[in-house]
Formats: sequence, C-alpha cells, structure tokens
Amino acid sequence: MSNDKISAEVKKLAGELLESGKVSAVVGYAEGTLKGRVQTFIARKASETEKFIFNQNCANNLAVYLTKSYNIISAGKPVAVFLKPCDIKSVTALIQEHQLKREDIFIIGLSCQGVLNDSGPAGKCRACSMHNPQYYDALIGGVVEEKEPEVTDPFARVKEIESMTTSECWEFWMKEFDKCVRCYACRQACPLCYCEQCIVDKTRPRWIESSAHPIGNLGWHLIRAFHLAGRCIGCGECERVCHQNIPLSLLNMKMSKEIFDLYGYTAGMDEGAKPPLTEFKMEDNEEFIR
Amino acid sequence: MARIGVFVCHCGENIGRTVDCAAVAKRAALLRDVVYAVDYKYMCSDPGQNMIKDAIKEHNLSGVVVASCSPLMHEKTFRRTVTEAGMNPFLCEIANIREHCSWVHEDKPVATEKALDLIRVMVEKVKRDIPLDPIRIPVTKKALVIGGGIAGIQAALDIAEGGKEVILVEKSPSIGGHMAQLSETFPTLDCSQCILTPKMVSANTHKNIKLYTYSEIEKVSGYIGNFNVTIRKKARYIDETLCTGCGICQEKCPQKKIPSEFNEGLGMRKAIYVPFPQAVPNKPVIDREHCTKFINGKCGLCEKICGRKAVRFDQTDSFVNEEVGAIVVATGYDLYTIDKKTDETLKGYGEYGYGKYPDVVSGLQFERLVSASGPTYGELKRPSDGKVPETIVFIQCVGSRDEAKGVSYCSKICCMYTAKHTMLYKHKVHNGQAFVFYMDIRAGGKNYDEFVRRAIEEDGAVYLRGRVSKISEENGKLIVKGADTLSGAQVEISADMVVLATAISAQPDIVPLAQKLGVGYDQYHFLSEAHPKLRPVETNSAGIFLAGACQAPKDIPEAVAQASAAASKVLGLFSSLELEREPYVAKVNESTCVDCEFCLTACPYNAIERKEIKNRKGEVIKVVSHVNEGKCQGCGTCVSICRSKSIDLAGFTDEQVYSQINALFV
Amino acid sequence: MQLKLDNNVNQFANEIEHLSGCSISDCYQCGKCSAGCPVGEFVEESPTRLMRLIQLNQRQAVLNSKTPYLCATCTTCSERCPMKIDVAKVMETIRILACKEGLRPAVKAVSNFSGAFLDSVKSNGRLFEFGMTVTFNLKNGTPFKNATIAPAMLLKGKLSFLPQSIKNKERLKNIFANSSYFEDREEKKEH
Amino acid sequence: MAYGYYPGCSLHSTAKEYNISLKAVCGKLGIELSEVEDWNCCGATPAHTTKEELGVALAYNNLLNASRQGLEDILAPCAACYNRLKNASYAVKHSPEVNKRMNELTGGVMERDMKVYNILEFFRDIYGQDNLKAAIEKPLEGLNVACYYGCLLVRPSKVLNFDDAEDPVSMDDLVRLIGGNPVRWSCKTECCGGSHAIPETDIVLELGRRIFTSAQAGGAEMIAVACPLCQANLDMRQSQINKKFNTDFRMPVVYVTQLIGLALGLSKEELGFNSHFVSAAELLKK
Amino acid sequence: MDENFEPKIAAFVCTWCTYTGADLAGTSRLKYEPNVRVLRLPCTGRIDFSLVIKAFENGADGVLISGCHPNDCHYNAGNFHARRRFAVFRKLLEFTGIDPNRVQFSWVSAAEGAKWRDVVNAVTDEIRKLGPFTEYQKLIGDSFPFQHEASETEQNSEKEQVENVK
Repeated sequence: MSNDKISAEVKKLAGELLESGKVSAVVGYAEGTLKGRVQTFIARKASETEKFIFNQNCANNLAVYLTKSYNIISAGKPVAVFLKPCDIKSVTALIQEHQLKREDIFIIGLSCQGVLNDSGPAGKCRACSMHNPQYYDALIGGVVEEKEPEVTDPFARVKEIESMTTSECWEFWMKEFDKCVRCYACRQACPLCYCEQCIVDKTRPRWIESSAHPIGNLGWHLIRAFHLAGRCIGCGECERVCHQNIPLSLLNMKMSKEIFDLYGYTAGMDEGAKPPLTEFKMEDNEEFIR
Repeated sequence: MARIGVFVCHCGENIGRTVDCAAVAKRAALLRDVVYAVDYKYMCSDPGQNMIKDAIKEHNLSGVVVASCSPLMHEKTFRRTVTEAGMNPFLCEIANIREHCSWVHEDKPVATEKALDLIRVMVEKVKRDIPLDPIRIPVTKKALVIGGGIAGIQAALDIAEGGKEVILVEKSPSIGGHMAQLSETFPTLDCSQCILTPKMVSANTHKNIKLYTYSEIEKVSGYIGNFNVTIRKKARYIDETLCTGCGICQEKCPQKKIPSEFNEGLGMRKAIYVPFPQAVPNKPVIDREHCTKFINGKCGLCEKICGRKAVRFDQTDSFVNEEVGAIVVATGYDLYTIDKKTDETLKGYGEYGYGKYPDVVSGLQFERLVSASGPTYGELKRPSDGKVPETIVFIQCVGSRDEAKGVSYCSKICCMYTAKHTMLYKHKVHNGQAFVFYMDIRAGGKNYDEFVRRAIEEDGAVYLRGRVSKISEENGKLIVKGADTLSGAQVEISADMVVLATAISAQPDIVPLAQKLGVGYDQYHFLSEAHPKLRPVETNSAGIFLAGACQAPKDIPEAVAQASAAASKVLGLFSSLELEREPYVAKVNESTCVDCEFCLTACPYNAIERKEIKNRKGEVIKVVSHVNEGKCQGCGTCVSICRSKSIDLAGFTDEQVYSQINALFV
Repeated sequence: MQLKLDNNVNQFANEIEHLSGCSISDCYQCGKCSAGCPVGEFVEESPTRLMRLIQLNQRQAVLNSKTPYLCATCTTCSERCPMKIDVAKVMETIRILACKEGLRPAVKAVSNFSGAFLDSVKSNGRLFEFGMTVTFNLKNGTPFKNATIAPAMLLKGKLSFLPQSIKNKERLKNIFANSSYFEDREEKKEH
Repeated sequence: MAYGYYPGCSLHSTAKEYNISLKAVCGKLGIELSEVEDWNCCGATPAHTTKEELGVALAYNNLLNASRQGLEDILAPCAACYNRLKNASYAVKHSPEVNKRMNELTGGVMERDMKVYNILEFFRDIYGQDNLKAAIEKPLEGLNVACYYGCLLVRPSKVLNFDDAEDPVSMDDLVRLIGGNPVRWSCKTECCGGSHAIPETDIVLELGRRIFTSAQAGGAEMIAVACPLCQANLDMRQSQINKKFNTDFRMPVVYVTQLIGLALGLSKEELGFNSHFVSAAELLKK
Repeated sequence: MDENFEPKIAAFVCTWCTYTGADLAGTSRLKYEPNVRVLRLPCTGRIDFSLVIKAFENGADGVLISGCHPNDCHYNAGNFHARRRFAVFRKLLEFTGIDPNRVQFSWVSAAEGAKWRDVVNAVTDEIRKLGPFTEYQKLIGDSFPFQHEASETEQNSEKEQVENVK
C-alpha cells in the first residue's frame, strides 16, 4: 500500500473517531517543518485530522504522550493513538506499570515495514520480527507478511562490546559519555521515563551530579540504563533523539539480554507479568556470591 | 546548625589497648558541627552516662555519637541515657569501634585511624537524624508453644497458670517428648514418667491450653503481638471426637512388625497405635506407610471393630489458623546418627559397629531396656539373645567433641546419664561389672559430682580415661579395645554389651521451621538466642522465645528453668496493652510517587497498599503507594526498588546513607 | 619425673606443626590413637604420650623415643583421630627429623632396614630383596637373621640371585640426591 | 584399550604367584595390560619415613613415565604400591608446592591426572562385576574365606577412598561373586606389621597370631589377600607363629586373583598355587 | 603499581546477619585487614545499586555487599531481591568497563565470624591486586565541586570548646 493511500486511511479513521465522539483526541503524526521530518500532532476536532500522515519517516514512539505528565487522557473518554507494533510494547509496559488503563486508549495499530533514520533503515527495524501489531482497536495497512529479519542476532552490537577487554570497554564508553551535554532528550523521548521527578533532579540528597561533568555523565548513564533494566522494550527512541549520537540503546539492549539470560524475561510482552527486578526465585543464580 | 557531641569509650582496655582513644576524641572534636568530644574509661557506667547527660544540657547538643561497642550491645542503653537528658532517643548513634575495630586489628595507628573514620561517618549520620517516636501496636494475648516435650509442657502450663491462653503444638501423636522415654532421672533416680505424666495430663486438661498433637507449623506471618500461624493437623485417620481410646483397634491390628519409635526400635508396634500407654491424648493414629488398608486396600479390621465408628480412612490433613501474640519454641533435640547407613554429614562410627552388632546400643536405647515400660519390662536383657549382660561397657563422647566424625561441642548431659546408667545397671545386675570410657567427667551442678562419685564408690563402676578405638565381635563377646591414658596402657575388655553415649544434635527438620519463624541458628542448627549471656531466652525476632534443648544441649532442670523463663517473658509481654516498636518504617513521598507499584510487588510483608488521593469534590486525582506502619518491618527493599526515590526509610534515609558514604574516605 | 617448663613451651610443637602440617595443639589426649595402635603393647611411650611430650616441649625425649620407629605406619590412629590429626604423619616427622639431625636412631634395626632397602633401590631402581637382606643383616650385625626362611623362599622361586635394573638411572640419581627431608610448608594447618 | 600395569618389585619376586595369577586371569578375561615402561620401586615405607619428598618422588616418577606412555588408568595390584602411587597423585593434585618440587626432582610435568586402581577397585569399577560373573565357570562352592584387607588398601581413607575404611566390603563382594563364602570376622583391616617383617620379627609374630585367631573364630578356612606384604608375612611366618605361641594354625593365605582364577576354570598350576608355604591343595580338593 | 597500595573498601551490610557476624569476629578476637569500612543497613534489600556508584565517586577502590544466606533473611526476602539486583548490575558495570570484581557480594551469617574475616581478607586481597581505581578517580579530577562536608572541616576554627578528659 502506498504512503498516500495509508495517509488517507489515517485521516479518514481519525476524522470518524472524533466526529462520532468516540474519542476525545487523536495522537498521530504530521508533516514536520523540515522535509523528511515528521512531528507529533494532537487533533481534538475532526476538522484537524487532515494533517495526519503515516510514512517511513514516522519513527517516533507516540506512546510517550500517553504518560501522565502529558495530561492528554482525561476521565470519561478514551484517546486514540497511532502505534507501530514496537510502540505497542511500550503501551503494554505502561499498563503493566499502572501508568495507563487499556480502556482509556483507542489503539490505531499500524502494520509497519520499518522506519528510516538519517542513514537508511533504522537499526532496530533491521532486526525486527514483529511487523504486525500485537493488539489494537483498529488496524491500518492490513496484515503484512512476517519475514525473516535482515539481521538475525539483535544483540550483535552488544556482543561486539562484550568481546572487548575491560579497559577497551571503559575507553569506548568514556569517549561516548564525554560527548553528553545532559540535555535529557533521551529521558524525554522514553515512554518509560515517566517519573514526575527524575532521580537526577532530586537534591536531598543529590544522587547524581547534574552538570555535564564526566563523573555525573557516567553516573547518569549507569542509573538510566539500570532503571530501565527489565523494562525497556527497545524502541530505541533514546538513541534516535540523542543529537550527540551516543549509542544509548546498546546499554538498554545489554540489560535486556542479561535479564533474558538470567530470568527468561522479555519486557513489553505481558501486561500481567511481574517486573523481573521486583520478584525473585529461590534458585536464582548466585555464582558471583562468596 | 547541628551541635554534635562525641563520646569515646575505652571499654577498659578492650578499646584502649589498640585505639588511642584520647587522640580520637581530640581529633573528633575538630570535625564540623562537633562541639564537644570526650573520652572515658567506661561510657556505659553511671559516671560515663552522666557525662553524656551533662554534656547534652551544658552544650545544648542536637545529637550524640557514642564510639564504643557494637550497637547491638549498648545502643539501647545510650538511647535511654539521652532520653533522660531530654533528647529524642533516635538522635543518638553508635560508632562500633570495639567489635569492628579494636578487637580485630592489632596495629594501633591503623586502628586509631579507622576508629576516627567510623566516628566521622556516624557524625554525618547523626546530623541528619530526625526525632522519631516509637510505634505502638496492640497485643494478642494468646501464646503459641511449639513442641510438647518437658520444656514445651512447662512453658505452656506456666503461661496458662498466668491466666493467658496457650496453643500447644506437638508433631508426634503424643506429648511427652524424650523425657517420656527415660527410665530414671539424675541425680535423684526418680522415675521419669512418674514426674512427667501428671504434667502431661494437666497440659491436656487445663482450660487455657488448646492441644494440637500430630500437628506441625505450616506458616507463620506477622510480628510481635500479632502473629498469624497456620497449623497443619496431619491426618490421624481417626475421628478424635468419637474415639474413646479403648485400644481394641490396636489390639486387633494384624500388622505388628513395625519398629516402635518410642522404644527406639527395640520393640514393635502396630500400624494403628498409641505410641505408649500413658500417651496424651490417648488416641491412636494410623501409620499410613505400614497399614495394609492403605497398601493394598485389604484389611480394614480396625474400622470394623471400632464400636464408636471412629476410624476414618478418608481423612486428610487439615489446617487451622491461630492468632497469637508470642511464640515459644521448644522443639527439643535429636540424637547424633551413629548408624552409618544414614546422614552423610554426620559420618557414623564404623569402628564401633553400631547397626552391625545388635548389642551395641545407644544411650536412649539403654533407657528403654531398663525402663519398666520398655520392651523387656525393666529387665535388662541384651537385644541379640536376651542374655543378662555380665560385663557392660559405656563409651562417652560418641559424636561429641569429635571434629572428624561428629560435632565439636560437648553434649553436656552424657557424663551424668552415663553415671546414672552404671547405677541402674548395678541395681539390676548385682554381680555385673560396668566400665566407662570417658575423656573428662563434666559434672557441674547441684549434687552432680556427688552422683558420679557414688557410681564409682558405691556401685563399683570402673572409669577409664580414654577413647575406644574399636569394637569387634568374637565368640559371642564384644571385644572393646580402648586406652587408659592415666596408666598409659591399652585396655581390652571382653563385654556382653556396649552402650554408646551419643551426642545430642539439633532436630533434623528444625531449619525450615526456623526460617518460617525468622529465628537464627548456629552451624549445628541450634537456635540462636538474642544474647548469649544477657538475653538467653529471647531470639532476635521480637516476640519469639526459646525453651529447652532446641537452643543447646540441656538436661531436664535446665530445660524446665528456661521454659519457665520463657513463660515469664511471654506473661511480661502480655501484661501491657500495647507494645512499642522501633519506628524504622518506610514512608512515601506522595508528591513524587507515580504509582508504578514496584514497591507493592517487592515488599516481603505486603505492607504497601494503594492509596487514592482525592480532591475536594471526591474525585481521584492521583494514586500513590502507602505504607501500613503496622505491617512494615523496615527492611528497606522498597527504597532500593523505587526509581524516583519517592519512598524512604526512617532511621536509614537516603540522605543519611549518602552523607555517610561521602564521609567514608577523606 | 619432672618437666621443667618455661615460656618456650610451645617451641617444639610449633616446629613439628610446621614440619608435618599437623596441628599438635588440637590433641586433647583422648587416647584413641593408642587404643587402636597395633604396636601399642610393644612401645614405652604410646602415641598419646608422645603427642603430650611434644606439647610440653620435650624435644630430646621425643626424638630419642622408639615409638616412631616401631610405628607400623598402618595409619589407624590418623583414620580414627577425633581431631583429624594425622598422628602417623607426626611419627614419620619425628623419625625424619631425628635422621636429619644425625641422631643415633632409637631402634637401629628399623633404620638399618630402611637404609638397606633404599640403598638397593638407589643402585638398581628396583628392590633386590636377596641383596637387601644380606646388606641388612651385615649392617645389623645379625648375619643369620631370617636364615631359615631364605632357603625356603629360594626353593619356591621367590627370591632371585640377580638384581633387576632400570634404564633411566640418571633421573633416579637426581631424585635421591635432591629430595629434601621435608616438604616446604607454609604456616598452614591441615583441616 | 590397554590398562597401565604397575607390578612393583614384589610381584617380580616374593609375590610372583600374584603376578602369575593376575596375568592368567586377565588373559582369560581378555583384559589387556600394558606394563609401565622402566618402572622403578615405589619407595614403600622406607622412603617416606626417611625423607618426605623421596616418598612422593619415587612414586611420582612412575606416574610420570606412565603419563608419557599415554596411559591413563593404572592397575597397581600390590597394596603398598597402590597406596604410594595414589598418595603421590593426591599430593601433587592438592599442593601446587609439592607439584612444583616433583617436577623439579623428576624433570618432568605430568600430562594428565593419572588414575590408580587396586585390584578390588579394578574388578568392581573398571572391569565390572557383571562381566566377571558372566565368565565364571567353576564357582568356589561355599569355601569359607576370611577377606583380609590390611592397612594399605583402605587407609588413609581421605586419599584412597574406594571402600569403607572401617568395614570394607569390596573383597567380600568379589569372593561372594565367585561362589565363596566370605566370613564375618573382626580383623579385616588390622595391621599385620608387614613393614616390620624383617627388622622387628617379634612384633610381627604377635600381630599375625591375632589375625589367625580371629579368622579361625570366624570360621574361615583360608585367608584371601590383595597385598604381597600381608601374604608373605602371614604365609611364611605361620610356622614361626605356631612355634612361638604353641598354636596349630594351618591356614592358607592366597591372593584374591588366585581364587578368581579358580572360578574362571584355570588350573592351580597356572595360578601359582605351588608357591605357598601353607599349601591350599588339601583344602581345594573338595 | 604502587607496592604499598592499600585499597579503600566500602562495605554495605545487613544488621541481622553480616553485621552480627562481624561482631562475632570481634568477640572471637579474629584479626583481619583494616581496609574495609562498614555501613550498617537493615537489610541487603535496602542496598540500592546507586550506593555503589556513590562509593566509587567518593574514592572507593572496591565495594563489598554482604547479607544473610538464602532463606535466612530476617525480612524473609530482602536478600533475594538484592541478589537479582546485583546479578544484573555487575553485568552493567562489566559492560561499561568497570571490573565487576570491584563489587563483591557475600553471604555471611550471624554465626560466621570466621567467614567474615575470610571474606574481608579475600576481598581486600583481590582489590589490592586490582590496584587503585584510578580510572574512576581520574573522572572526579580536582575541579569537581563535591561537598565534602566531612573532610574540609577537620580544621574548624569556629569551635566553641574542645575538651578532653583524662
């Protein structure tokens, strides 16, 4: 299906939803100010739905707008939101973590052939094996054929780092973290960074140095990665929005890999599951303990 | 601005020997916000405590650090001291410069530096202490006693006599414990059952005691004053309300070749049985493993013969819940396993041939052989051929004080009961000769040493100081090869019977119970008291007390004394309407909590609940976590789980811990 | 008998502990080693007594005791010691120490036998029993000991007149020349 | 696969019938043995009671030779050799210092962990009792045998650890398997004084007397052994014991391999029964 | 590496098992390395991973976390939570180039005074071998504005009164 055709469907469905009063707002994509860029657009009236589009540039994960701080959802009426298959995992995680109620949203699922970044298909898409939404209230683009991912091992990049020596790892990351200016775009873009007050903003005590000092940069990225351990669903927004091009999703993927290896858990798949770091098993690994 | 006082204790020489306390105090005085620092020989003494009280007033202190022994030792003492000077007790902290410093290091300059570090860290903490009030909780005035041996019975009777209700739980079919198996008791040689049976009966009939026999503790939750206990009543396959204990079922049961537990395998019992004639309650149980009805569905004779129709083959385990305010653990002991077939960890003595030679028996078996209620009705006949043993050898310390094959501790009661055995033997076999191999005779106690001397002087027991190396069998005799280290000679005795004074060990299934109760235990699985000298009946879990040999090997008078002590602790606890508990509980910062509910999932006590915050119109504007202070035990697991740091633990706040870390290395 | 004790009372025990790797202070004199000792009735000082003498710093008495020589190295004592002390190893240590210090062996026959045995192995690599017995008897001054047995053994074909020899004698030479009396032990106890 | 074979000095002299019978049994069962090349004396008791390192080094040198020969499992039928070899293997495995010293003394590093087996262990764990049972042609028909293990087969149990040190049963099982009747007796693991056989004859005679007394009380007709020292001591000294204590023991002391050989249908000649001082011929006529 | 390097080690321990076990080591007069500074917390469950980061930021060369053996936790399950937390956290440290051996974990019960000694000695030895954590300490640099409240005040001139009683 062509982009135009899909965009037309998107507009039509959004218009109908608002027209019928079924939803209070529709969160979707619109053309950006620069060519090839898109922006988030929230329509509250049927008349505004003409702006909606969907194409391979629509990389951003709109689930982030469903978190409480955006205050889009109000009691009584659901909000409709356009979500790609991987974005739906964020919704699952948000429901699991009590940030969202399923009945408060109307999911417009988009079957997806992958999105683009500046240099072509996004990394996550090349390893993606989920092209159809797991669940939805309405589906756009029909069911597409699942195909073998181009990159078969999603953790190939992680393994590359793992194969380096300790001091090589340290050098690699210090070079990356050194670029960080602490703009917190990674935090803003992450659907699961929904805390009302982030730990980095706490001052009694000050947990992490908040200026772009090397010690604070290391602390921040360690804490960010660990706070997402067992929770990150791998949308990769943190890395995509980082204008310093720090490979942040590597850290998240490393955590996902370890959590899976140790506890057999994958985030964003089951809204009823207990998060892996809030529970335990008697027989958990303890080889590292004296 | 904080005004901190630092008080450095020498603990006599204990700290002063390796830590330069005067220098430490001098340097502590230079720490920021420390306005007063002093060292003294004994801070916990009256003058020492007065020194603290005076300084609080004189220097208007806002916090106190006492650098002394472990907080587990004297934190309470010093907190009481500051309270007397009008300070909130939780503004006093202990820097442990004894157990963690002076006692474990030898180099004085190094230890002195470390002591100062430890003080600095606590100064940082105390600056961030906030006044706290103890939490008050209600008390359920009913006690649970686990174990129906002499200690459990005594504790239950004492509490019941004090007017409070008691639940007494015993895992075997009858109460009585090991004491019921004994023939006579030292040092008076009065009959064990004669003094025990009346107590068993009172325990059964007392209006304040509810007895659950053949029952075990399934689950324990809650905390001091408010325990919730689930008791598993194992299926007896008998309706106890109908059974009159007439005994006809036991008489008729055709399965009669089952080794009797009560007679230590020396006699037989039926598949439906009352363990011994004086059992309380006098109601049988069916041993499912050996009952023909359960094995192949045939038989069922007992069911047919029972006039009251009390046999219930379809009975299953049932569960009862009891709310109690205090628990006394009186689970007793077991004997070290000498039979090499069992337990790998306590590798048996192959050289003594127990299990191979029938006439090598354990001390408890000997008790049964000389007991009037035993398999031989009190006539001493050896198991192999029923012959009266004319030469008998007793070997002490079998398993005890033996790091190679047993346990390294002294089992304490064997010296006395072996002496008793030699007397009982001599009184039954007048022409017989008893030999005792011993290493030391430990007979400390009222009339104890006199008792041992009597065995030697009046009853002619020959004591040989040495261990036995091997027992072998030749022509129907047991050849005992030992040593007499006093003469330096080898000794060989051709005996008819050998009695091994086997070590006392902890109950084999005590660990799971201890874990359910949250009570500590040592490497041998004996339960741990809160303090070896000053709190010998309490455990580290508030509201749970110990009585008898579950804590360490004990004889009857000691077990009874501890049982009464535990009972008085329980009655003391029940004498107040409310309890005070340390206010170390978690608290939620509702303004930043985002209700991810990770803390709810992780809390080991289910102490965290959801709380809806409503506006004036009654609309829910926010959901947050809320800590139930009654349930929260203060572990702090929620604090670590919370990403936005919206939950904190009083007494160990993030701010305190962070400032402590900041002060660790300077 | 009187023992004179001073602050060096632990000196010999420490020495033996170091050389043998066995903890002497663990011994609480229960006598189990002596009780089961097959040569117990033939020795003056029982193993238990010898352990005590070590604890009490009686170096000369211990090194001159016959017990370590008469020890049959059956290791029953070590097997049954409740404190896991390798008593047989202590006996062995005393013997080696006496030999190292060039003391006159307390039981000449036993040490002559060992000497004859090792001489035989040293020169051939394997034991030449006939030759060894002759050497032993000469050393021992008992030329006709076991004389009744030897002819019978020859008759049964159990003794040979000719030694067997190994090829790699160089290595053997090195082993004999450079073996130390004791292993180099760190201050550790066997537990 | 061939198993390494370390005969030791005795099996070439005083215990030649042990060697003969073992080889005959193996030949019959199709067990291939490959002798450790250029083996030297294990050092026995004199080495380790003279110099601690010598005791380990002499034994270690054999393990080293065997490892270079590509062997892994070594059968050491002589209990003394078995004890010393196993002890050396234990020592180098548990102490890096000893290992280093042994490498220095012998100029070689052992390529692998050598496994040393005694004869009882070999038939129980390596060849297998079922296999042996299947090969039996002439069961021993209730011959009352006192299985005598002595010291060196079972102690120290920490190092050897193949059977219970206080009440071993592996030889009893083996004897039962070949139709014999192992008697219950008390001296299974008592010491015969083997290492004192030559220098301290008096001790040895007394220890021997105790063993024969106990075996007789247990109803044994013969004593089975797996140690050349025990065999030589008890067999050769029996007449001296009788003379000294005025007793009349006539108890053959045979190697367990000789009994196995009989059960496999081999002749007494093939098994070296003619070299005993106290003949078993009378007894085996039955 | 500096031959005389003495590592600084922060230990976070639970009150009920390890702290009490360490007390027992003291009562038993066992001797051990003086490099470890113990912070007492109620339970290993309370030990946030960021405390480890904080310790490194404050110059620690190594961190020891110690609590009750499985099933022995005074709070039933705090140690199980901690076990998962640190199993994952040390993987993150390793990934970012921090030797996971700098963060050690042990179970030491109230009865294990000797084990506490052994753990302290072994951990000290291990961290000593790893050497000073210069990489981390270089990040701190000289310019970093830490509020070392405790350190800068050893020479406090505004003391009202300094007393020593002999």
